Amino acid sequence: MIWQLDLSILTLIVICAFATIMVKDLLSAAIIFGAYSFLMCLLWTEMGAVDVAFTEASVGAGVSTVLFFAAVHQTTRRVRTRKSGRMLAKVFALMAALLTGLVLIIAETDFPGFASPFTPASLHLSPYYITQSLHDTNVPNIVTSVLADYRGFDTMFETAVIFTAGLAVIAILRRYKRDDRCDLPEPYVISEGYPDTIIRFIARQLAPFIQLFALYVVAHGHHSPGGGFQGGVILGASFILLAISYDSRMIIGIMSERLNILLGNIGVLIYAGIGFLCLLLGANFLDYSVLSKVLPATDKIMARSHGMLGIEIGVAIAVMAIVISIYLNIISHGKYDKG
Amino acid sequence: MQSIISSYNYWIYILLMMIGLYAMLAKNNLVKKVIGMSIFQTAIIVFYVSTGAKEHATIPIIAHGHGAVEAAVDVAHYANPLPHVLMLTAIVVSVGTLGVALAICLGIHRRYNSLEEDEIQEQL
Amino acid sequence: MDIVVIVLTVIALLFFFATTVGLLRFPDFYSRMHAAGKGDTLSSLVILLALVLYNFHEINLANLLVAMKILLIAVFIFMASPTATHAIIDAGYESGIKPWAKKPEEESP
Amino acid sequence: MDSFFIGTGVALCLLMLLTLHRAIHGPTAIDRIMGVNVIGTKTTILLVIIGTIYHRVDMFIDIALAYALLNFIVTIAASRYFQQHKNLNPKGYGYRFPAEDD
Repeated sequence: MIWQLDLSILTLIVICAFATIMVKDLLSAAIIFGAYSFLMCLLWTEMGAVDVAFTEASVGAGVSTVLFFAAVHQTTRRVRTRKSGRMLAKVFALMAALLTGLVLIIAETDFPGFASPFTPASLHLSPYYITQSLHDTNVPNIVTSVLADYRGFDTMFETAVIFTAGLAVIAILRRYKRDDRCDLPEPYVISEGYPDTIIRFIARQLAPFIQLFALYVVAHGHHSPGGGFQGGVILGASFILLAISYDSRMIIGIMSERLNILLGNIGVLIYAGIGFLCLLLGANFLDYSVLSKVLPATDKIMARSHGMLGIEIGVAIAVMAIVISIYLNIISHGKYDKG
Repeated sequence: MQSIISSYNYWIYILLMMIGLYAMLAKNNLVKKVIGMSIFQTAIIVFYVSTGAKEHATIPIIAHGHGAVEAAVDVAHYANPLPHVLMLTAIVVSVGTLGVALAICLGIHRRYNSLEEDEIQEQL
Repeated sequence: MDIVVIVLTVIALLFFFATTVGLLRFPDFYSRMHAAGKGDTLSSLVILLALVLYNFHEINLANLLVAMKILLIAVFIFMASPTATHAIIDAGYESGIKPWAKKPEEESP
Repeated sequence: MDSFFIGTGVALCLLMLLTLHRAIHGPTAIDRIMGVNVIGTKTTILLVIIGTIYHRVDMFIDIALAYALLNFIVTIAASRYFQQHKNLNPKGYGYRFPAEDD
């Protein structure tokens, strides 16, 4: 950690957060929230959390800000300002926030100092991970080995949570009938595509590079920051770029709804399937070392490394499918026709 | 100066948490509430990652780790990887929750043609 | 070599500063975009060049890979930044923002 | 040399603060998009600089590369959705709405 950068970035973050809350226009709030997520990524890089920063970079720049734009585009930009009323609610909320802050400030005096190497959080479990990860699994990136091996159960159910979120979005928004009883409000016409040759050309040229880079991130996650989550989000973002610069019908042509849901299922099933394979071979669930019986020319340590790669691929497929599905549902208001 | 550095991260996380909580409680607009929820989430992530930072430590990727190098690894030399793992999945899950929250906002807007809380309550 | 790195970085910081001043001081959207689009791209390229030189202090394969990747970033910035500028300008023009004129009574209805 | 790069990083943060003024105060939404685009470019640079300070650029360069690719998406999305909102506010002023009259 570099304390000079730490102080300046944190100050910028607070300013951004205030502005996001105070601005009187939803599109502007979404834009400033994008800047907020950029600064968050910087903060985590500066504190040494490169994998978290990578996730924030791909999520904040590729997906969450775009989801905000899409939602604001589908509804309305306006925030109604009232001269009177709601004063009581505001005072109450301010009191609640201040009270929470007060309690936390009192608790903060008992915290160990920031960046101290002797905090309780880094004394009990993490020394084992740091010293034994390379020895146990032959993976230099400790975050990947903890994520996919030592805490494999946790990550499996996180993937399941993302899959459930995709299903929930489909259940809320998707409309199969052509004329629904709640039709879209009149002035918000869903447009068709972005009629600009330059942007289309550059997006078409950049998309394959982004996809190739995403595959590199998935495959090289053992040795550098990256892994299944980041690679999956970047893959999804490349499709979102095409959907923005052309039309979402083009993406629906490539990744139809059926294929999307199938891929999401397949991703989670790859993860669980590797776990069950370990179970069949006579070890615990997600204990990859036993995979050396089926994989040719691997010892027990390399088998753990390869097992991690397998589940990272599953995670990447699931995350990509769910990100694309959420975006398409929000941008076309659940109709899957255009947008 | 030293005391400021050693607790500035915690102050900022408390401040961000207060901002997020205020937005979730006081704002009338549903999308603003969702933004407040996101800020609240990031505040918690800031706290977790701050507990994992170590002075004079590098990133939790073992240097020159290609191949089975059996060199001794010094614990104080690498940042704590455990909070990073927990927060990495939390960020990706936050995209899922954000998608669901925005989908609910869209559904409400489709039904009531408004995103303002009090107007929706009048129509109920 | 360090001298070259320092000189290039200071030049890039000057360009960044000029960009920021232009962004803050210019009167209307189009001229601000003019400052942001050009100055930002140029200064990013210069500072990335400085970082390539700094990281390439000894010639081996790993350093070569790092230098290649930084140059790849420069290429992507060179492709993406003007396109983004074009997209923003296009959106502003289509949405009917009037260019700034010296006589204010002509531009404001 | 490290302290020089730390100084560069802090200077870039200060410039970001000035740019943030444009991003927050508008006056139109399109000005904000421009400010955020500039902040995104500076973020890419700062990521490489932080990697240089840590002496492990090979680990940080992937994040910067992802940023250089993905920062583009935000700008394109914002300008597209802004452009197609013009029916709502023909002047493009997303900052001060006229009084509500419904």
